[in-house]
Amino acid sequence: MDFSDSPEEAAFRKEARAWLEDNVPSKEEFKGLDEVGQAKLWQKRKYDAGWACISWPKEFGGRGASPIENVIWNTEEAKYELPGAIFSIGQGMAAPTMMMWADDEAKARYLPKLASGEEVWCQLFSEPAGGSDLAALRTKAEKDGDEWVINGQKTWTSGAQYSDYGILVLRTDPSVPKHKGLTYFYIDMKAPGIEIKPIKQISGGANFNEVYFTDMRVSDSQRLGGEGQGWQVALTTLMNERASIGAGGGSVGVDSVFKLAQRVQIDGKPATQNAAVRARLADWYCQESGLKYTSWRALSALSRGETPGPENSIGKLVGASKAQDMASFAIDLQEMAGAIRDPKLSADAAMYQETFMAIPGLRIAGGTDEIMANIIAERVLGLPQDIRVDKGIPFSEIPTGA
Amino acid sequence: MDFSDSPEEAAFRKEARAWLEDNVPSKEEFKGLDEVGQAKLWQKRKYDAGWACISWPKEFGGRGASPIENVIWNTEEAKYELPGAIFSIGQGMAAPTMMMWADDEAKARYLPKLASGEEVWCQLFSEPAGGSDLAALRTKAEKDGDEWVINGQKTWTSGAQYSDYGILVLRTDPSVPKHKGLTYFYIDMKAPGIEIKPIKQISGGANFNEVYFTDMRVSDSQRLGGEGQGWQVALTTLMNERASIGAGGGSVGVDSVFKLAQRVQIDGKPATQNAAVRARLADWYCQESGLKYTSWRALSALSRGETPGPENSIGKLVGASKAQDMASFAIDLQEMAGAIRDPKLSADAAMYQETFMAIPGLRIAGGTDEIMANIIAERVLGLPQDIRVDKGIPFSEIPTGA
Amino acid sequence: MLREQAQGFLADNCPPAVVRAVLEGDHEYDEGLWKKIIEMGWTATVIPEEFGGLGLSFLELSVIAEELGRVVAPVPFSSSVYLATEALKLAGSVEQKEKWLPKLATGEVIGTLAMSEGAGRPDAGNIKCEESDGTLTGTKIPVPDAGIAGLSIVLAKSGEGASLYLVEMAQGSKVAVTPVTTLDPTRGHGQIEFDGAQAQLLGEAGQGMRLLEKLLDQAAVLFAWEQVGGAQAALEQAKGYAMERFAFGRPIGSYQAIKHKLANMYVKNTLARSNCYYGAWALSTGADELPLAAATSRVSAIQAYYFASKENIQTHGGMGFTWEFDCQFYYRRAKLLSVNIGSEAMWQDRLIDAYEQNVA
Amino acid sequence: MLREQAQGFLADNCPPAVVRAVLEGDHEYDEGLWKKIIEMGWTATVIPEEFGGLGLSFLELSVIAEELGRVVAPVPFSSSVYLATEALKLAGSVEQKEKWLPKLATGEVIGTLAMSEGAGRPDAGNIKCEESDGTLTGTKIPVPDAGIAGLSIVLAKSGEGASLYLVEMAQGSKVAVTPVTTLDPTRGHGQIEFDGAQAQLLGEAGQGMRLLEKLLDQAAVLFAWEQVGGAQAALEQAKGYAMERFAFGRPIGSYQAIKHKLANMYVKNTLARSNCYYGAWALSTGADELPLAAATSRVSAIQAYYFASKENIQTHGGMGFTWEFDCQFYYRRAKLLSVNIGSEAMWQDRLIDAYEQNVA
Repeated sequence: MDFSDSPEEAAFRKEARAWLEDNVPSKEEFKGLDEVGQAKLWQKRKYDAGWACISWPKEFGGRGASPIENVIWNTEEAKYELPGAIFSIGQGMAAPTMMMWADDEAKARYLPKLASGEEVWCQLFSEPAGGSDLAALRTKAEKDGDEWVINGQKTWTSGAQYSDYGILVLRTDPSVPKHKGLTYFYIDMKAPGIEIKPIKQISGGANFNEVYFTDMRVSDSQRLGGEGQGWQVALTTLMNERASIGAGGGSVGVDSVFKLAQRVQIDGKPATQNAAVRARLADWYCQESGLKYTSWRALSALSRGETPGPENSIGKLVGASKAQDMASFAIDLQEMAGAIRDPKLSADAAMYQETFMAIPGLRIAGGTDEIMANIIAERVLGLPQDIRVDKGIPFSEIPTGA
Repeated sequence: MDFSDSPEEAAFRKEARAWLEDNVPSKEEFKGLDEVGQAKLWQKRKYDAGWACISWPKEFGGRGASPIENVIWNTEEAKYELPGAIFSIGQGMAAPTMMMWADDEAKARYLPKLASGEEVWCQLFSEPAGGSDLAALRTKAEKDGDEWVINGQKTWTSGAQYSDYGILVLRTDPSVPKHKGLTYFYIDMKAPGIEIKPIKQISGGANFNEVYFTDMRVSDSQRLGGEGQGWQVALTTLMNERASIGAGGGSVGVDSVFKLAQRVQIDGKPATQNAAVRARLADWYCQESGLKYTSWRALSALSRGETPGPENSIGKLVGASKAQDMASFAIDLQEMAGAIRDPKLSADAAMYQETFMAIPGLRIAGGTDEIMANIIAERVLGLPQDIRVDKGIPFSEIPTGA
Repeated sequence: MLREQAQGFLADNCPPAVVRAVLEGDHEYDEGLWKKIIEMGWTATVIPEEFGGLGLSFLELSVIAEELGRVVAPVPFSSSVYLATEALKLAGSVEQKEKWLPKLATGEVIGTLAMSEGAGRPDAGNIKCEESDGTLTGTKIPVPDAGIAGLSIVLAKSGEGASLYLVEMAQGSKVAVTPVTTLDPTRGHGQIEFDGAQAQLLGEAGQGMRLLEKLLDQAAVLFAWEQVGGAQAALEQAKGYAMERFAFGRPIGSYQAIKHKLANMYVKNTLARSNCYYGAWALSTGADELPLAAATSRVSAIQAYYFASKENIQTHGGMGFTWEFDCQFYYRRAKLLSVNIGSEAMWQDRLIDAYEQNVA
Repeated sequence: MLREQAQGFLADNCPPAVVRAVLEGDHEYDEGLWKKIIEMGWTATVIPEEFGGLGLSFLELSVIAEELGRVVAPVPFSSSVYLATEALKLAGSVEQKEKWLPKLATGEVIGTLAMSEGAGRPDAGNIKCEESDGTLTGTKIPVPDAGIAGLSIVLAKSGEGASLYLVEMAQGSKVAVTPVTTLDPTRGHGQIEFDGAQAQLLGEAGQGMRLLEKLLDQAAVLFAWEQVGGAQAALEQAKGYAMERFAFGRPIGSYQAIKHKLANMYVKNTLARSNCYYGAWALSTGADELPLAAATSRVSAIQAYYFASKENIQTHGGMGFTWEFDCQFYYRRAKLLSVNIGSEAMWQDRLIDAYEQNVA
């Protein structure tokens, strides 16, 4: 593995850098637009110049760039503060699923608009009774001629309120074992029969929604994969989810906490001189560095044509807990004042307090720590699956505790 | 809960202290005796004066002392370096089992000699294929008239080589489910048909043995409990085992490591001034203190007539890992010299290195960390048992991987 | 007896809805609950009878603290009882005690301790709040219950070094309070600006840090009991959910990952509780071991509550971080209590200081 | 290519029986294996061709280090190659290099570094070993491979401060070696007493600590690779046992307690390995980031190996701590390597030093 650019990579980086320098929107261009508007403006600009979703094939609006080029681009783009999170589910999860399972007509219709940001997608998998047991979903679709009729409730849907389309898995046959009675669809989120309610989190934010379906109708042509093949299709989406969620934890990391520790005193000296503080920071630095180079290694593997494995689960498993502990530690460094959550009064605009309140979600969304550890144990190490009491039992007969 | 002696307790403490002062054997008295000889000398002296197994009823050689008095006695006796570990299994595990399950004749015959130290007992439960799954034992006993014929192998038997008697569980019916085909006996360890081989540990010591049975005969009168009731009897023994093994870790604790840190320098100052060292020591102190007062609380409960619960598992679960980490930490404090295991060259006579090599055994013997956590989860918190694939299946049909 | 009484009282008067109302509303505490607590005599627990109190011991107060912690009570109990009242008992002159203790006992006045001046540990070398000629000038932030307190005990410096001062809050523009948002809105906090406020010396001049240390040692035990109570409640909530919630056809509490997580909570809680018993004994008997016992209680209680509160959310999965679930109460309170009288790191350091003293 | 070759070679020449023979015997290393390693040219890997070496890079040496670590090889490779050889390359005069490097390359001489003088971190302020007029007096303990080394690089003080010295070991009573028992008898250690031994300055006088730091930065990456190799082997052993061993009618590897334990091992090993890749890159390119990359590799590798080696034993249950099982190899070696060029705590401190330098 080489940690410096090859001549071709350096040339690509230069090109990307130059384009960004000339094209990143100014504050004035963004003025008056909400988060969605800002994101769409920037995405369209990238699309028009061939810098959107650069690893996608050109026919779908991409650039056919290599994985390494993709990382170089992402690194360079990340040097600016730019909107774009609203596209991550559509481009990161829905698009790969469509590429693998949709027919050519659907691909031609939807993928370019996903790349250009003109259409935003969301994902509707989780349900109240599901949790880690995703396949235990109950929202049902019943066939009625060339259409399906959907009834039930999804939850934890990010961006449902501003999305144009959504991907979802539904129970089409409760009489067969859990994983076998599911079918996968994409739907128009603006169609009748859908009601969206925001879920307020303990951080005070509401990034997720509950989505209720009442006799909502969807054409059979919007089915991805065969009837009863929904779980298989969903796995395509999920493998991409874990790669795209990543470590999280925002800006709380060794860089920020180290700088905070320089400003805070212990025994009359900067906290960075305190051996206990140093030891903690050193351990976290090892984790950050290890995660960074692990993702580079996964990338090298990718560029050698290997498929990235569930090794990516490491990022989420380690990163979320680390961010929680670091936020807690940064709060402690401030002593009593660490409790203050007012951005005007608290260090770094209350970033540590905000992270502390938001992070419990990151240890859960997209698979809990416990599920991640299971994935590593089973799929990487090849250890046996947990004993399954629901195996082979018709879905309708599985114990639920309810 | 009160942490000071009541007047009665103070009087008892004074009496115990005075007796110890007058009767603890001098080095010269011990001279020329091996560990077993020394232990027997001291035990007999206590017994003759009414200070052996003081919480036992007087009829069995005890003193009928209260739990609090027992702790006071143990605390006072522990102030001297005295032998006695060879009796802990007999007095701590075999005796309570005999008290509950043996007939009066057997109690009268065996308990006083257990108290006086004239007879040493061992426990033979574990088997090579068993491990945490104790009830999976295979050593069999077949009935032949008024006798049973034993064939098979036990392992991890402490003190088999110097024991007079042993308690053991045997499979008397492999055609019924695992826990139901067991029967409990006590045997004469000097009888024919027994072969004892020491097991060398990674520490270099050999505290355990393998014990082989070849057509060994035992009278049916030495059965404790009914045929097939062996598991129930074994539970009596095991509940007492967990209480008697305790935390372990010998002398490696905050006291010793703090003193070591005073003698070792970091950046030209005693390591006790290093904030990272202080933080680690503080955490361990909290654990030590917490364990100490938890056992006092269990004791208070005992003195109020309540049965001590599996809360004692905490001691072993926390204590063994803590001792391992502290030994490792103390080695690190010495830097390169920490690797030296020569008692003449290494700090505190290589106590940290010896503990480091011995401690992996303590995290396993008497129930692994994982089993202790299960016990707490199931018996204290009431969480469901692990899914059991061997439940209700005849023992001979349970998968073994072999 | 007292415990059952306290539990019954709080079950009736401080159900989760009361906590939630303060969390979601504009009030800094639940006034109704506070009034009833006063009626129960809890604020008077350890005030001597001669000053209008009940003259009970810290053992009784520990029981109350644990129960208040268990229900995450939104009241200024710790500020008024563990800190302001004790500061007066510790260092007040007879006049000062006669004037204030009866009012604190009856709850006529809420007291608090104004110590922090922003990020970091306050000490004689870095505090800026200054007394001169009986008046005080400077800013304290954050101060728990600043907006509802009638009396504050203030750490400030003067010619003789750091000292404690008694300051009546009702002094017009000389004592200005601004509310401050914290991680735990169920407990009010504020910033106090003293601008030439009348201040009376409490205890000997220049002895502020010594008094504060003594005061915090005492308070550490009582805070630790609140933390242990909260940690226990978080464990119970997690356990309840783990038994009810099914995944893959069986309760999630039957998976070892969850079982061992809850077993770990239980272990940490039990060790912390045992340390707290010892702390309460040392506190109630005035034993020399108090500094060590207090730091031990405090460090282990901080660790236990942080662990229990975050892993309770984790056990709940997605539900755990929704606003409508109560898991957040423990998570917020755990963090607030962990910094409110000095962080884990500060108390680890104090623990070893005390240990060194005991060894020497 | 190199990796497959190394694995094949070590599978043939360093099976567990070879390690066990040294553990249980009187030898300080396996001489047969060592000779074959020399024949493979491994000792010559990073020695320039002009001095009889192969002139390969640290990337190749990293691969060899990992594979030697994986099989817990009982040979003086680290002392002679990472330390003595590199010290000469770093600070030796042309004459010194010409004299010693070819001998180290061909294995004619085993080299070592004599740094420690007993408990604690050696530094300019506390070392007692002293040079004066070209002779050295003092005691070094423990010194890896002291009993088999022909050459030692010694940290000692003189009028100009701490310096490094080259000392030939064959000097009769002037250089006396006594064997020292350590936690890991598969690697020989000794005490060296220098009594007026001939010593030659290596590098500039008074620059001993600076040189040593540079040398240890380099060695840290290679030690870390050995540790990662060992940690990986421990994980594989644990996994193999967890699949084979049944409890309660199913493999113990199907219990979450064991699954998650092994997943944690995998996570720690993977992060350490990734850091080591970066460390190897920094080492091979002479990048400015070497101090930071080295400390990061070292700290994470120490933690990964300690965890993997102790939890491998734990996974094995009773078998794990018997002498006849090989789990002990990793446990012993993990601890030895964790202190041999400075402890986790020392490297955490160096990591933050380096981080501060990079930030500044």
